[in-house]
Amino acid sequence: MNARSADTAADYTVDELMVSALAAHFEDGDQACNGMASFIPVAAFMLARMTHAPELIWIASSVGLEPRPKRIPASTLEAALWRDSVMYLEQYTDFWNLVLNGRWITKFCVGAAQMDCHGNVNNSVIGDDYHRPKVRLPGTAGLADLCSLGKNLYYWHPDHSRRSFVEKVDFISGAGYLDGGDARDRLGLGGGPRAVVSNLAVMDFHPVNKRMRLKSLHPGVTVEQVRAATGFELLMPEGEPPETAPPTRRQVQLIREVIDPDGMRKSGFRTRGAP
Amino acid sequence: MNARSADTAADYTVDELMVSALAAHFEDGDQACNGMASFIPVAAFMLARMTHAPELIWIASSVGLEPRPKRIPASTLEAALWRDSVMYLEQYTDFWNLVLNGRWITKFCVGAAQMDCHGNVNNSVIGDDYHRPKVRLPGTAGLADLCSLGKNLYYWHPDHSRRSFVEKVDFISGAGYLDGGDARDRLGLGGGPRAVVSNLAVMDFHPVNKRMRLKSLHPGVTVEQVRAATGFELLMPEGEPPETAPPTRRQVQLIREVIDPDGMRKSGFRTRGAP
Amino acid sequence: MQEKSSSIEKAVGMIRDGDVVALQNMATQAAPMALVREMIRQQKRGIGLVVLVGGIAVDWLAAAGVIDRLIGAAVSMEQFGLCQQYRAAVESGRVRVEELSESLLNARLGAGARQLPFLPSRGAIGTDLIAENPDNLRLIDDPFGGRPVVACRALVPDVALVHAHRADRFGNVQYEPTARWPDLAVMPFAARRVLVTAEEIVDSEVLRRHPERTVLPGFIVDAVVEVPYGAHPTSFFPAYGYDDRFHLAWTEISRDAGRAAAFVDRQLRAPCSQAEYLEAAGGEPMLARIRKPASTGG
Amino acid sequence: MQEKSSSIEKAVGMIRDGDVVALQNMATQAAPMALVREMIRQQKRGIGLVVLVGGIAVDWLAAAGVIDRLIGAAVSMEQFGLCQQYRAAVESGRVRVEELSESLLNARLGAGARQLPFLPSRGAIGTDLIAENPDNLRLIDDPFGGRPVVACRALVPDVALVHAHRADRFGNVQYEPTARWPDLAVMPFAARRVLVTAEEIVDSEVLRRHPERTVLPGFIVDAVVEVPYGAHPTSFFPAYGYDDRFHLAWTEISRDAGRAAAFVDRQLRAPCSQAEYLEAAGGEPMLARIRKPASTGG
Repeated sequence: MNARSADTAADYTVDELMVSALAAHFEDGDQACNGMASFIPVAAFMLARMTHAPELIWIASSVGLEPRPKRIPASTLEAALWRDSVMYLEQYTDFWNLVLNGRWITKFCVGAAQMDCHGNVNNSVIGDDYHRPKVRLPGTAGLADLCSLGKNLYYWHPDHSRRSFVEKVDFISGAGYLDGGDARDRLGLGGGPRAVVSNLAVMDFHPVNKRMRLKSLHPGVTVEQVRAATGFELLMPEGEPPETAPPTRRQVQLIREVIDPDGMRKSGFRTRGAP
Repeated sequence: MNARSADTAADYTVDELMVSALAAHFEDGDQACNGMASFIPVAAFMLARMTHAPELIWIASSVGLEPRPKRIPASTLEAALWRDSVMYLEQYTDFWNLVLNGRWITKFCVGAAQMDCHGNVNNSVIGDDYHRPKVRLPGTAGLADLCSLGKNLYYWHPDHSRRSFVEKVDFISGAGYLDGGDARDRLGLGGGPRAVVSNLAVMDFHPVNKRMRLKSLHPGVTVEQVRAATGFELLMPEGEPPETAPPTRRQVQLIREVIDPDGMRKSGFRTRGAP
Repeated sequence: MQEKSSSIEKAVGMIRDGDVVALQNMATQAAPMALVREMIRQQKRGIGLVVLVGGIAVDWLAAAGVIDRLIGAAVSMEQFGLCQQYRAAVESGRVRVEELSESLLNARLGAGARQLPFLPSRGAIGTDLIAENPDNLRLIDDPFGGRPVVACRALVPDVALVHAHRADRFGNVQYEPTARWPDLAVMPFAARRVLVTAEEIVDSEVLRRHPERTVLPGFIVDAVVEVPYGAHPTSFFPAYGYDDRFHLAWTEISRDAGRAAAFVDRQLRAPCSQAEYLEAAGGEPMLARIRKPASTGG
Repeated sequence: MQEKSSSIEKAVGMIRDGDVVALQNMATQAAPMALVREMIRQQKRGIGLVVLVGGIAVDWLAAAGVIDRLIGAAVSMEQFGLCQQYRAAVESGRVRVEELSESLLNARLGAGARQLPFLPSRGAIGTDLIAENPDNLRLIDDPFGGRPVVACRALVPDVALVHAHRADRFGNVQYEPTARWPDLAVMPFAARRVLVTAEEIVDSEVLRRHPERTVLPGFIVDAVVEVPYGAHPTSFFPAYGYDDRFHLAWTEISRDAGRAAAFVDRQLRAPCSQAEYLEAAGGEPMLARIRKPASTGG
């Protein structure tokens, strides 16, 4: 299948491709919220709301309902992002009532330093000794909660490499499919990781064994490149891997001129060129 | 002991006597709050704040901190009572954080339809069949909580009679000393009923067996009258029962002219005459 | 944002016979009475009512035969006394009561809101409330060796009824600075459906001026209806106080089942609109009386 | 009401070496930095820090050797990256971390606030956080036969540190309408002592104009100190945004232990007052920059 069409953008960057690929997962009636350092998710939500999902509900920084930010500011956890909100959600009681309840905010777009073949994630420590780690990462924050509360998780990663995509994470700070198969169901956990959008490809998980599987290749990327950048054996789809749908002219124009003219979305990416 | 003195009020009514007797239990630094239909407790708090306990903290209707009501309104659960507050306490989280924590609001002045010889109280049902009661009372509201959360309880009762002071309550909707002795301690419950101020006398509880005990007789009331109005054998103090200290001229003046000029405190009393 | 504005008939039409309905109400305050009257007009039956401290609404629902069970901490009209029709219904066995203390009810609803199987409390230990209610209350040990707690089983009402000061047509609901009782904070988050009446429906721009006063996000609200004086005869600070004369009249009438039934037909069922109801309840002179600052704490 | 106004020295003097100190902070937002600096000036030692999402405050406390353990959900300066001095302290074993997810930390503090032995959550089930922390987290069965929950043991900090927009001298504390993170709601209610800095100390009459904005009653507060820009270099909406240049300078300096130590001495220990500190941090030009609407979401 070839996703290119008449209105495919002539030029776009990998961050813009990832934004459009993530936006496609959010629909009218969904509720979305973002945490800190989440330029790509915020751009995806804003893009979805301006295109196919005008009824996508957004709680900026998990604080401001239906905000009207002028553009993406230097932080995604700041007042400039929740400007003109209809509601400030009190966090301790109201916001956590919604997050702990499986009925609300059912999709999250999140990042993780390390992810393994079953979608378990690690933002805690690199190394074997938890109390003398090689690298102390920021910590799980709310991710450990989201991963166990029946939410659908859409991961983004700007730097697909063997350091970040590993056979087994050093520490599970967010539950994926654990050891795979029905391990997650046996703990009574609904939801789970649904897709992973990296700078090279889009991945999902095998319905039965729950191992990560290539879903589509970004334009110009080869299976070999992805395999080489992945620290475990990535499952392949039936037949020829399709190409990730590139952003349209209108999407790229909205991202560059309206949503993120300051290019905040590019932070965290090594390469800024087109794939 | 005779509590009369030079500034004892020449004329006062039993409600005014009860207000001054209850006020004496609340001191600087205590936090007090009131619920509905609590004219006597509210009058006692206001009197204490105007006389011996200016630093008694009051949360009107459990809502308004340090309010400035003009006078006692027709309801003690109304905006007129929490007028000019420094803070409105949000109830679900903030107020209940304070109530559930044994460090705060350690004294409550409350009423109950039925009370037994060990200070257990009943606001739920009269009769043996809980689901086909003779009388359905309002219900425990927050009383069942206060009685088990280490609070000190000061009960007031405008109609001391065998119907209201019974050997055993039909239903325990607030824990007193249960079967007496160390029954309460065995459940790990601190606090408990400290005093009972009725229209005839002031009672406390025996330190060891925890049975209700006469502490002082209101002026003009005899031991026989109290015994006759009590449905169980009331313990007697050592020697001659003292007389309840009557209100002072100043107290009566404050109650009548400043605190409760509309006489709301008299509702619920059968007799309005002096004792 | 999705359109949530509705009519009172359509909104209450979402309530099915037998539903568990959580009602905002603190004695003589803040009850969504227009929704209560519409439940009576639509002759709902077998309703289980959840209420923190119920007032005249409970008495009317009992008199009209709408409810057959109640889960709550108290039922009282404060200075207007006990609810006589509710009393008669309970004493005759027509209404079954699950009595909970406030902390236990808050815990049951809080667990429902958070989809937790239970929340603990230390309240009510030693009372008969716990022995009387083994299905929903259990004394359990602390896994860390501390004091035991009362595990309060999650309660998920089918519907929550709320009255508020203003809302937009998308169901975003705002409450003015005044007392905020626990039911407002937890019932709408615990219930499967949320029906709201508001003193006024306004443009979202009005809500954006005070986002900190918005208490419910539109996406958890199923229907919103504009009903001025929608809490009458209960108070709704700072807009108006309770209607003392109406309460007094009812306390008199409610002592007699026949007169109570006639009142329900004449005053609650017959009026076809809020305007007709208010007119029958005393009209503008009555409204002017309950708006007086003396009634609203101003 | 009792007098609670104090000096920053006296207030922080209430903190003893070894105390567990709960710190208000959300990444680059709302940290009581003047209290943090005073802890460094007074050379507190062996402090256990409780923080939801800690930022530059954690890095400074680690660089100054004040903390030897941390209980929290994350430590990050968001776009300014990881806290390097904190990282080095953890990786060398000088600071021990009890990592909790946000819902588990909220539950531990919530249980502390309510004197409950534990509160349950369904968050973090399946992660290594639970196996790693048997003293404070246990998977327990639902007594009603539902799904198991994580029992989160009560956490009672010795001290909670809060920064607010205004307070009166009796310790009644007000917060302007803006984001209200969970730490503000629960830490002061859970802790044994509460120390507050406020942008301004005002007459109680000012608080009475907006009683709904008062978030802490004076009787739970032990000390209140007026400290303008008391959250610098973190943001304090709507008053001011975070100081990006100051954060950037620190991210550069903090890569080197020696330069970090010199910075702590020069910028944090040496200044004898908030005015001196602000002057050394850029003075009025810097303050004008962080007050800009662009920085505060205006």
